[in-house]
Amino acid sequence: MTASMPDPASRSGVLLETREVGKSFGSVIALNGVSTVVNAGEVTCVLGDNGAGKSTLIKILAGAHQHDTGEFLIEGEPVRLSSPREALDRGIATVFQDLAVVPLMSVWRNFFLGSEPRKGWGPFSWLDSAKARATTKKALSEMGIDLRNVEQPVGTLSGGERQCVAIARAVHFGAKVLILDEPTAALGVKQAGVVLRYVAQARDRGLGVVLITHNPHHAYPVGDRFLLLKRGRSLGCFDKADISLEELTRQMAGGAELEALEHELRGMGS
Amino acid sequence: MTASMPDPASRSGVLLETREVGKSFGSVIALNGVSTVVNAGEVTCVLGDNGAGKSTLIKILAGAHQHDTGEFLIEGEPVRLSSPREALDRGIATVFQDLAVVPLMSVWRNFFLGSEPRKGWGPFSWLDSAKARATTKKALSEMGIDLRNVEQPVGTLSGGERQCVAIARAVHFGAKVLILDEPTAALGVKQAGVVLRYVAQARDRGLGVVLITHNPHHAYPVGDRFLLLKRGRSLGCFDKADISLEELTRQMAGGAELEALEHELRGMGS
Amino acid sequence: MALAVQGDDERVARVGLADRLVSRPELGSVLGALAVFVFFSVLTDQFLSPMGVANWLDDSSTLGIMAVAVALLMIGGEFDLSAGVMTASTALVTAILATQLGWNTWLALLVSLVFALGVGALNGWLVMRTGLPSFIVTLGTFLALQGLNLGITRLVTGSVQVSGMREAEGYESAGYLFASTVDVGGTSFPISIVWWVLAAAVGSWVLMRTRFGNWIFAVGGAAPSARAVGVPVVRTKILLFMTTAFAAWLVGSINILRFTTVQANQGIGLEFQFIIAAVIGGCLLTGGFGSAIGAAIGALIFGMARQGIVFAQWDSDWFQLFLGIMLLAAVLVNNAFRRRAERAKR
Amino acid sequence: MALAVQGDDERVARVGLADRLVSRPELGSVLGALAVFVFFSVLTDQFLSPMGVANWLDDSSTLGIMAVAVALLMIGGEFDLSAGVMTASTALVTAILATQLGWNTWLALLVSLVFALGVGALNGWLVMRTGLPSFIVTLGTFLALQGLNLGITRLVTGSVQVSGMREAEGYESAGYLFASTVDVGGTSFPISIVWWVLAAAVGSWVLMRTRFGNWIFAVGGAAPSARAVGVPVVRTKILLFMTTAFAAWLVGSINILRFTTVQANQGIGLEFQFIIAAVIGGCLLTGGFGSAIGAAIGALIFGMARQGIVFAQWDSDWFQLFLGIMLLAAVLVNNAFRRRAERAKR
Amino acid sequence: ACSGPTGGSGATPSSAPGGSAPSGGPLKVAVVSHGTPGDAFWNVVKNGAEAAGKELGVEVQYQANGDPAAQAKSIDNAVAQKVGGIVVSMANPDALRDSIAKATQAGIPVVTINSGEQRSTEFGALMHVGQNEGIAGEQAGKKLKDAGKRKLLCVIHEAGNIGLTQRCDGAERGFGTTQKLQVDISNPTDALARLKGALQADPSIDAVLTLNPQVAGNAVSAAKDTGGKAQVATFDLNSDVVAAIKSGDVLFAVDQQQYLQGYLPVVFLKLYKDNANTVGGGRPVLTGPGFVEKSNVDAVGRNADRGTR
Ligand SMILES: Nc1ncnc2c1ncn2[C@@H]1O[C@H](COP(=O)(O)OP(=O)(O)OP(=O)(O)O)[C@@H](O)[C@H]1O
Ligand SMILES: Nc1ncnc2c1ncn2[C@@H]1O[C@H](COP(=O)(O)OP(=O)(O)OP(=O)(O)O)[C@@H](O)[C@H]1O
Ligand SMILES: [Mg+2]
Ligand SMILES: [Mg+2]
Repeated sequence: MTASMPDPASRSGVLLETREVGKSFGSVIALNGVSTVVNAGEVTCVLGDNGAGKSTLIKILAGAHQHDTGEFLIEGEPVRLSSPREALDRGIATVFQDLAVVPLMSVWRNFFLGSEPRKGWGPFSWLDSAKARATTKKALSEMGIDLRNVEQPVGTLSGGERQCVAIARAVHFGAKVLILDEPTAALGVKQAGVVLRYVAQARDRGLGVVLITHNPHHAYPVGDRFLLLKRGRSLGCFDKADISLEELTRQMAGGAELEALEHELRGMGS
Repeated sequence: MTASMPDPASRSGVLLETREVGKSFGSVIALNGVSTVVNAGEVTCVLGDNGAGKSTLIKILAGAHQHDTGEFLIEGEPVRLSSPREALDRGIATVFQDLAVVPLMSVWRNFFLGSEPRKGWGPFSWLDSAKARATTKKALSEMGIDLRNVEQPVGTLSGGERQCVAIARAVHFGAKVLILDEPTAALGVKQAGVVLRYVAQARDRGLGVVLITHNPHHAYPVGDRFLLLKRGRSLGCFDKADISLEELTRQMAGGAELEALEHELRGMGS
Repeated sequence: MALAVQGDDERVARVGLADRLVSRPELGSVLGALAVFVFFSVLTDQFLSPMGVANWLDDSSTLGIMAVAVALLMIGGEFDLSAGVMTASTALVTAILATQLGWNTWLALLVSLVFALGVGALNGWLVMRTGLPSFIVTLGTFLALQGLNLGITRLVTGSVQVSGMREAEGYESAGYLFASTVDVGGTSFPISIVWWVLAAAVGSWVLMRTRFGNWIFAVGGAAPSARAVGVPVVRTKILLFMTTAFAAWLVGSINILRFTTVQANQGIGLEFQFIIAAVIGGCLLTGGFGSAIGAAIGALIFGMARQGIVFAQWDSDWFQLFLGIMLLAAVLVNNAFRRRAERAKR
Repeated sequence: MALAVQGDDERVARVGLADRLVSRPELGSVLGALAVFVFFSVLTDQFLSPMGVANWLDDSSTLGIMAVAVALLMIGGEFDLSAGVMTASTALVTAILATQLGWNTWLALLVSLVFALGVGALNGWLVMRTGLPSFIVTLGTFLALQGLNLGITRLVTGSVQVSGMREAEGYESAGYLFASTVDVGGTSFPISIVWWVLAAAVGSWVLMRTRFGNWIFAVGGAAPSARAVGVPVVRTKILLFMTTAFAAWLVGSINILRFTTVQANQGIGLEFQFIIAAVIGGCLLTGGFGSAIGAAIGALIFGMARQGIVFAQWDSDWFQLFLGIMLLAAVLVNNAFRRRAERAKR
Repeated sequence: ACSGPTGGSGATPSSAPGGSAPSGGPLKVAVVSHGTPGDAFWNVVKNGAEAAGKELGVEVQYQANGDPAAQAKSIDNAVAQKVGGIVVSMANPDALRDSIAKATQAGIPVVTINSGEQRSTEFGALMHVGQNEGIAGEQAGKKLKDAGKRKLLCVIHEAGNIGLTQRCDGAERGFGTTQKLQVDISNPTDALARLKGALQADPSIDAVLTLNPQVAGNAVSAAKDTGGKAQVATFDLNSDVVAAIKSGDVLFAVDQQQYLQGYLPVVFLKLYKDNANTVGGGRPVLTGPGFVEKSNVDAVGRNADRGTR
């Protein structure tokens, strides 16, 4: 991980922007009129209940889904990504919630899947497996994961190690934007700390980061902007200055409504 | 849902008890030395990170897994449940996290799956489908779910509705103990409220309830006892009196460690 | 109590209505059967004559018995490639016992039934025990049975067929049950048609009206979930394999008593026809969805088409081509129906 | 940076070590091949003679070429039941064009290749487009091709075989490539053995050393994940179907040029042999795991066993039984190996 | 045309043969054989029947299925169609008994071909054309024995096929010790390899009898590759076998003249319908076996490619 800084000009630029983006699956409206921006050198956190549409939103950003309504702009240019490949080619790397690893394949093959380094000419090119292995080992050990063997199938790794492989891959290929869908869910507190530190580091290198999490305690320390989703709609997009950790926690847990319920339950309780 | 109260004698009895229970899958130790009790008329909440072993614990209680070490007692008698069937026969009904519904089957068939009401004699008995349909419709409408058609495949229901089917089934068949694994995860705040009210109601009828959740705001109002798990080990089992909501929240998010991290991140931040 | 949470989920948009009609699994096969029936009725004179009807019903019947059993198995999430050869194996066992060892036909039939159930149980046990796909396990038993059929027949009789059932003791009474004909208006219909209708009826009844039927859907649709709510998954699946074996025994018995002779290479390749009939009848290859009636109708389509082609005097060279195209068309149509149904219901 | 989080997960207990050895997919087949080889070498004299070796290598070769392609497809998560008949279809196209229309052999081969690739692409397109299991789609093309083979052959030649390739223009040069023999120490080995070794080598190289190989594992192991990281899943799978068709064309060309005649019903049933060889070679029926070398060795086991039985002068009636038992044993052993390997690595 | 019930043959208990055929239209004849679709031998039968049909204005419909149950159903189908005549090969006569009875009861004349001549009259068939596979095999065996051969290998190319088994059993009767080998017709490479293997394993084999012309080609290569001691004889012809007979690689080809087994019954049925003629007087009309050898191969060989020999 070379610490080369991108030129300051792009640091403050708007990398991604969605304007009233919406998406339906058949008759299910998963996302409706959501607007947000991802700036270079900033972390945008997306928070919300299960099924709020967080994954759907970032799948649109990552090219895995196409939006039905609204606009999606990359560096000011309206686009419609047709495949994850295209997003990757534009420098947007994603860690999907379901990780997008192939359990039976070895670690290094998973690491480079879809972006394999090659040697040779044209149709007779082959995998530069030595380089791929070395790069994988290096990228993982920089995350503090020291695998005995990068030939090991990913399916034999623990959930946390697997998560780290996916994150290390995204960091490695993420040229401009890094999207992480609940990266800390499968991790213990220590590993979660490492991931958050990574996020901060990527931000400092000038990347735009989108971080999805259920845990306001994870989101608040690193986030610059908080997009709250609920049942496919935006509850608002707050700057860090405008919202406190307590307010964020309450919002996410559906605080106000719960308080009313709590009273009721106490009333009927034993 | 007849409101017949069980006789008071059993109300305060210990229904389930685990003593230093442990369980491994191959070389993964999923659970290690966990002790807790489930009393009649009380709610025991199990809290913990992803992968903490919550589901593993309740699968042991539900007969889906067998414990490797320690003891598991039902009403004081040490047992080893060999199948979910056996647990059901002993009055322990469970809503599994993955719901245990068959998507392609109709609602009423799912509702009674494994405990089908029958008419006729011996091998020539058949499903009492009229009764099954009526019961299903009634049980669901009592939960506030009014399906047009109980012939609808479960796979066509929304996540919340599906959750309600599973819960209604467990409530219907749970004679003594009701176990719920993250029942509110897929639900909006309103439906979550209904489920929590259900939990309270079951408790008031004298059932022992085990409730698993990630959300301390859901757990605290209804819980009488809180078992905290972390990476397969018990962090302790607290009575409601011994722990506050704030403390519970902090414990679950790995509070102390996070605070340290937060400072660090602020230090290196932009 | 009952706080009205109600299904008014604001995230669910319009729901189609007319689409509700297309959700029955057998719909495609019923339409297909009608189409084939009308087509050949119009095209040829003899197709609708009593003897013509008897002819294609006869052809459909044994196929239909097997298709119903295979459909149950398929709904239960498994496969049986050995079902075709099993029809020959059971007939061979019966015939060898009755003609070579001189056993009473009934006794021979009984032993053959025990043999069939044993093979079925073995198939099921291997699949459940090893967790291997049933395709590969039953491919193994398919080959093994094929070898046994040939090897044992040649060993015992020195030829590749066993005949002479007619002379066996008890042939008359057993034949009455399995191989007689019923006269309706001067045309004789083989009794296998009755067995076929019976199989479809019992299959449907078991599937739709009994606890075991509920379990079949459950183990095929989501075996771990079924286990979690107390369904005996292993027992259910093994019983399904045994049901298929039982049907193969029934068909084998019908064949041996009707034709009084059996060849060692009979039945090979029929397993695909069973699977095709079940799939045309709306069964999902991946399990958890389908109908016994649909499979019986799938067999009817098969029988009508096969005999209709002869009535229409088409060149039999092209039969397989026609079959392949019919299969592809049927699954595509069924698939389109199911997708529409699913889309409508989301 | 690098805070040492390290793999010291306190939840992971002891990890087996010797078990690491058993994780290669082809291990089972290598051991099996050794066993069969030693067994027949000891049992019969001719098995190890130069001519004997040429004999079983010859038998393994065409099967092996197909097994490698089918293994790639199977690793990619799909199935091709039409692969067997395709070997006949391609030979028939070549033969009809060359003998009936008098085309140059090379041109006929080219058109036949285009035909094969077209059928392969159609298979793949149908599977990907409809989302149906490839079992049912390729069963349809299997039947359709079988019908076409017979129908067209009879239509064009009036007989069920096409012969006379030897007289076709360009036969000599094409035969040199596909059907010549190579003399090694006085024994002539057919060139198809070279093609087989080549197929295994290229298959292995593609699988292990190229980007496309990486994609094959990925689409078979977890297609949605593969798509998510930018692998062109549809293209990869269609290419795999076309690879199988290409191999079928190669085998068809070898056969037609070597035997100069082809029967319309050739190739039927061979698809199972390909699948069996691939499975013996360690391929997972459910995709994502396996090896090309393993499949080639699976074919070798097949060929050695088949010829060994002839050398040992066993009664060939029992061959199928032997095959079925061998298949069951092989998958059980492979399965046990894999389970141990997995347990060890958890 | 006369359609009087003259009952020239005592074998048929039939009423009016012509009368049961659909009035007006041309005679319809159904041919039901036990060959698998795509079988080389039966293809020639089919061609014979179709040629006769074309020449005589008879509608010929050919069905083939190796499964006797399916064969029985094909006969039933023909009866339901009220065809004017049925031609059937009885490799497994018992299985067809009831269906043939149904046909004769309906007044449809039945001609049996190829196999099952012993049961032909018993079942009420009009006549039998051709001859038992067993006899053909026996004569081939005798001929090889006369050629001074010691040990014979008989090659079955379809496992469990009844006709092929009968031929090999016949050859054993005619020749003496005969070894049987099973090969897979759908895989020529395997067939060749197994033939080689068998010849290598038992060098005392000096004669090979194949039952299919393509397998004959394989046997010739196998014999050459293993030292050329064994000589090949075969059933049926194709152009390769014709060439091999000319060059002496194949000793002879058994020629059952199965073209006639397709052609003649159609002619006979036409004659029977139009003129109430019967042929053979209750005894089979033999179509062979002839032998195609070096001496007559030129005359016969030309026709093999047309699918008529
Ligand atoms: N491919 C799909 N087809 C149909 N519905 C879908 C699909 N993907 C998502 N949905 C629906 O869209 C809604 C939003 O899903 P999404 O995965 O975006 O939620 P989420 O916020 O990521 O939830 P979680 O916190 O559980 O990951 C849900 O109701 C889900 O059922
Ligand atoms: N069948 C199994 N085989 C192997 N490992 C398993 C199995 N089931 C669970 N585990 C492992 O045991 C550990 C505990 O899993 P468990 O499902 O109990 O966690 P949980 O607390 O329910 O997590 P979550 O909040 O995500 O539901 C995990 O590391 C998991 O990978
Ligand atoms: Mg999500
Ligand atoms: Mg859990």
